[in-house]
Amino acid sequence: MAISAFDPQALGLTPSECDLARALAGRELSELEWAILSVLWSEHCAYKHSRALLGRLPSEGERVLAGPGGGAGVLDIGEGWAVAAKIESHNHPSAVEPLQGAATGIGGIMRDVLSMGARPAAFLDSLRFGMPSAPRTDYLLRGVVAGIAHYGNCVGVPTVGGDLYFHPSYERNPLVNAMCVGFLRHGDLRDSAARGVGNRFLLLGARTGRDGIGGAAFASVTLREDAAEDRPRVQVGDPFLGKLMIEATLEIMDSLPVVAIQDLGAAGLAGAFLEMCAKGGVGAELWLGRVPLRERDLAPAEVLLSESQERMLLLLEPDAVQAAQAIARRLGVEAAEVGEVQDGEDIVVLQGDEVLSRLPVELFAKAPTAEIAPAPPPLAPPAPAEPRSCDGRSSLLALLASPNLCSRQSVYGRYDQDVGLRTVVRPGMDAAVLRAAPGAPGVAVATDQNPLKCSLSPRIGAALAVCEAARNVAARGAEPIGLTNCLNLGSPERPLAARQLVDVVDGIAEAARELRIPVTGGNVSLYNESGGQSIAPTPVIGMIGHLPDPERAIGVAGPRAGMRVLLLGRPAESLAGSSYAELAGVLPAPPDPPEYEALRGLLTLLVRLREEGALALAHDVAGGGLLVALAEIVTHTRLGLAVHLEEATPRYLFGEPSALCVAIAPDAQVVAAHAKALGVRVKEIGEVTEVAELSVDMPTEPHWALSLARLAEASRGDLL
Amino acid sequence: MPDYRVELRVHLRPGVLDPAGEAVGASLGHLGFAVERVEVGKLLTVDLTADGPEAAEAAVQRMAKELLVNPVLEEYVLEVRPR
Amino acid sequence: MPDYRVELRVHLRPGVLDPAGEAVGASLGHLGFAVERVEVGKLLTVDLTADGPEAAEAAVQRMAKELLVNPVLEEYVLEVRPR
Amino acid sequence: MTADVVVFPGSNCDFDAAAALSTALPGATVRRQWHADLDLSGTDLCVLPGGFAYGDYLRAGALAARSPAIAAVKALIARGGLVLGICNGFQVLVEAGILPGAFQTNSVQHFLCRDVQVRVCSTASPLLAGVREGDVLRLPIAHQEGNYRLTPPEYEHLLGEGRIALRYCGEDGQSEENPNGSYGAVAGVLGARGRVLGMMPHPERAAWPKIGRADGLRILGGAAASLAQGGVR
Ligand SMILES: Nc1ncnc2c1ncn2[C@@H]1O[C@H](COP(=O)(O)OP(=O)(O)O)[C@@H](O)[C@H]1O
Ligand SMILES: [Mg+2]
Repeated sequence: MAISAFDPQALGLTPSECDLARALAGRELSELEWAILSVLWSEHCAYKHSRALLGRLPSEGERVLAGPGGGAGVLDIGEGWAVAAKIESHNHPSAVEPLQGAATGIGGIMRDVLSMGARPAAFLDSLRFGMPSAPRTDYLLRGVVAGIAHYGNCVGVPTVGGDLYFHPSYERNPLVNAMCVGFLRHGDLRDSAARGVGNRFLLLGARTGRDGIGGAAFASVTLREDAAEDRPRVQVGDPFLGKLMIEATLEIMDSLPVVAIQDLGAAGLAGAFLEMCAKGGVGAELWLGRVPLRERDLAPAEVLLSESQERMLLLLEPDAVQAAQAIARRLGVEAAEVGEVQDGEDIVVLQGDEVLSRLPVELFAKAPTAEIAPAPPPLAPPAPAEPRSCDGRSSLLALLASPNLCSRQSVYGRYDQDVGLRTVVRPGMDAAVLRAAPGAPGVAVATDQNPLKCSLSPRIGAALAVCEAARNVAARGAEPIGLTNCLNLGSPERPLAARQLVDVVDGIAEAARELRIPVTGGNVSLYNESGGQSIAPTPVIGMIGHLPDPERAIGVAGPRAGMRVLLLGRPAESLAGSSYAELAGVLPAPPDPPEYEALRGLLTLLVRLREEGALALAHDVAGGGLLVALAEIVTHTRLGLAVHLEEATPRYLFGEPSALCVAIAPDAQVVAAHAKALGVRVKEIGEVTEVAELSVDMPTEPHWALSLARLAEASRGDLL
Repeated sequence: MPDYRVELRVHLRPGVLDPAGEAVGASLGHLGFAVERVEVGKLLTVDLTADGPEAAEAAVQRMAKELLVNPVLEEYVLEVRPR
Repeated sequence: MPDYRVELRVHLRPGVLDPAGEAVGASLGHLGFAVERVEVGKLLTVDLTADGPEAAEAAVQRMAKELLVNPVLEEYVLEVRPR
Repeated sequence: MTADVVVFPGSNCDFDAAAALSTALPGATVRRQWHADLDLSGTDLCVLPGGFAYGDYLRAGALAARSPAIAAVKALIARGGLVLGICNGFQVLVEAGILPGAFQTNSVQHFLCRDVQVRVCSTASPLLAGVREGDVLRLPIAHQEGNYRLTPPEYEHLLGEGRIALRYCGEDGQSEENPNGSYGAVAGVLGARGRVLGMMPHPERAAWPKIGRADGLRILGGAAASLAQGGVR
């Protein structure tokens, strides 16, 4: 074991981390060992700055079968079925090479869900870019969407939703967060803790090359001005092999005693192997010489840390290894035996007979944490005076045409939304609906976050993101039962970003507690800044709503002319943090905090109305406010709405409340009765018409109408 | 101005994964051909007019840089011919 | 047996629509480049060993016929080099 | 009757096709068969499903078309069996020379996923026993290389033989619409003896009456009716 006079701080380890490592090892470490540790203890792998804070997120709940810490959160959805879901960032790789960065983000999150024993069933993508007029936005957006389409479509998993925002702060730090949802039977749930002396590690999938060497550390580093420098590390995905991997892994898990399983992600083989051993607290040998290589001359550190895609690590009983290899071979996937669980507590890395490293497993269980020094909470600026009147019609058209509110059809129209026959409701509005299998329960899924609101108040903005995501699944009649989140922020070493980190965690924690939705996991992406400019705090929420009978979700049957249009919940009380305020130039007031009680009532009501079959459609009022929501119903259903509104004030028409929903019902009385019983405000505002237009009457304003063609033209977008 | 045809042969950078090449190589194997390696690259042909061959080459170099080639994954050679 | 590298330049047949080329040409136009035509073709590189350059060429001709080229849309030229 | 779905590496609509066939053909035996072990000796209907066989690397369908499974498919056709190629399966049949033409990238140069209308232009096949000429079906498409190319003489020839089976059209069934640029807006063609149908839209994704997507059953179920009447062997 060569001990060098090598300086581990050159790898980014702090002096105290080095001391801790030496103390745990009881000696100086070799260069190889420092290299492994520097990656394992990087922010990306170890959540140094956020781990303690994440403990504030409530993660308990009756339906939680697997909470934070595993590959994905797992929730019970009844009848022996469960759903696994996780969201993760791939921001830095996508900034450097948008197509492959996004593609490998999709592939990576898919393997996380697979590692729980679930069949990947759907993707969602949450994207953030600089304004469309910025020079690189078009290139980045096209590349990212093409990358998601490339991987998702080919691997045979539909992409059923997501969200997309433009904000100047993302100009040089685009965000690509990918979410995967999978289904499994309760009994098929797996974890990643290695156990059982003599059990064998099987490395399944792609050969190891030089892809993404140091990627984990790379993901934790602020983007340099010339990101092109980072190019050789770029990973390339192979969705074809990804598809073979899904089938091979599921078949092996189905037919053989798989003791534990983990995907290879950040820090590659070292990351997966060491984490499995550390979780199980077992000693083990890793046989580097048996790892199939794509290039001949890889150094041991490269084999250990390569982030070549499409690889999984399985732990099997020794008798099962041959059978597993046979399954893999038949499906055209390589599978190599690369290690064994052993007596004792040492992790031994071997190259042939040569011992490259022997360290106690404890060393890998204890990544150190880092203190953060948040700035004091900023003072809220005074609320500016709000406009008291407006031209509703022209403001509506302007909002519909704005990049953050226009149609996303040109994005999701490039994604296969149906493959797998689980998609009951496709993307278009609010949440998509999936069934686990024919006749089985299912879920509604959505991602949400509003950069404008979060930049005005990270804490309120984060809480509102939870509320919006909950409303979106509830608009399908689903009960929100769990959420996964991805926290995208700037450098935690700067007090302002540290403050934002604390605030977004507190905001999510508050909303999750108030709405009783457990947080089943997530991902943290820090250092999203360049040239000293940090992104708007971006806590993306991925929400899971439960539907016992997904084929009867709200919206599946759809509205017809003559049905009643109702408003459920509380109209907006201000314009703070709204798209309209931005358009009218009356920003900086922070958005109104969530009205939890009203929202709880609304969520419960929507579930009940779905059970009763009382609604033909529901659409929550969110970005753009009430008029935009009504216009979206017209463009989505291609039917008309004729409404009489109570007020003509800008805040009523364009404010963005936290607990309001438009609903369409064959019978308004039935809805009113249930709403009354639950204490939810309800107001009938009009009816569905044959004439495809939005026709609006308001007190004090002349009547106006906009045709479907006009609305569709305004919101067409031309994003791609 | 004279007419030129510029051919841009775009290869993957060494070490970059080439799943298409691997799949094609494997299929050739099944068809009974013995090959060591196949690479699937791109061939871009640009017809343009320019003051001379150097000017044509310079123009296409700029196009390569700005659009035609993805320097993260690809490298290229370029050949100018009169048309 | 000596090593050869055979390059197969695959072009679209004359008269076959080339929407990909047109799209690239249009993008170049938006970037301010004046080009007459762009064609997006394929560049296949096959490494193999053979008795001599003629044998290498003959082998790749067969591969082209059996798999690499779609004669309905494509035609090709082939170049053999020692490796 | 027996219907077999061929699974190539990278096929991804094989489960869907098998499920939809089970719905459309009650009582039939429906199997998914791995391409390398393909046995079509007892098969009445063989489906080549959608997906990205072999990643669609090189050209869509090209590598799968060179799989030994294709010989079995050809043998089935020779003895009068029925073959339905859906999306990638259509591309495979074309690359294998079983159906004429070739595919290019969609004229819009990207993947397209949405519902389209297709008009039935011929029923000269047992596979089209469930529809009538002039019927308009609403079916989803999901493809990147769906731009079907025929030369004008080829097209005229196919038209003359009644082998242009499906054409993209507008919602009214009459107006022109051509999502991917296919020659003559052709969405599906028949083999020389009407035993083979290749189509880009996905009937198996529209075999779900509970949520109002059912037109695909008219394609998948049609084969059953004619098989029940005579079988194919
Ligand atoms: N990046 C994306 N990928 C896929 N689907 C998206 C994306 N962005 C938005 N969508 C879909 O577009 C529709 C409208 O999005 P959005 O306006 O955010 O939702 P809402 O209807 O709740 O206001 C939703 O169905 C959403 O899932
Ligand atoms: Mg919504």
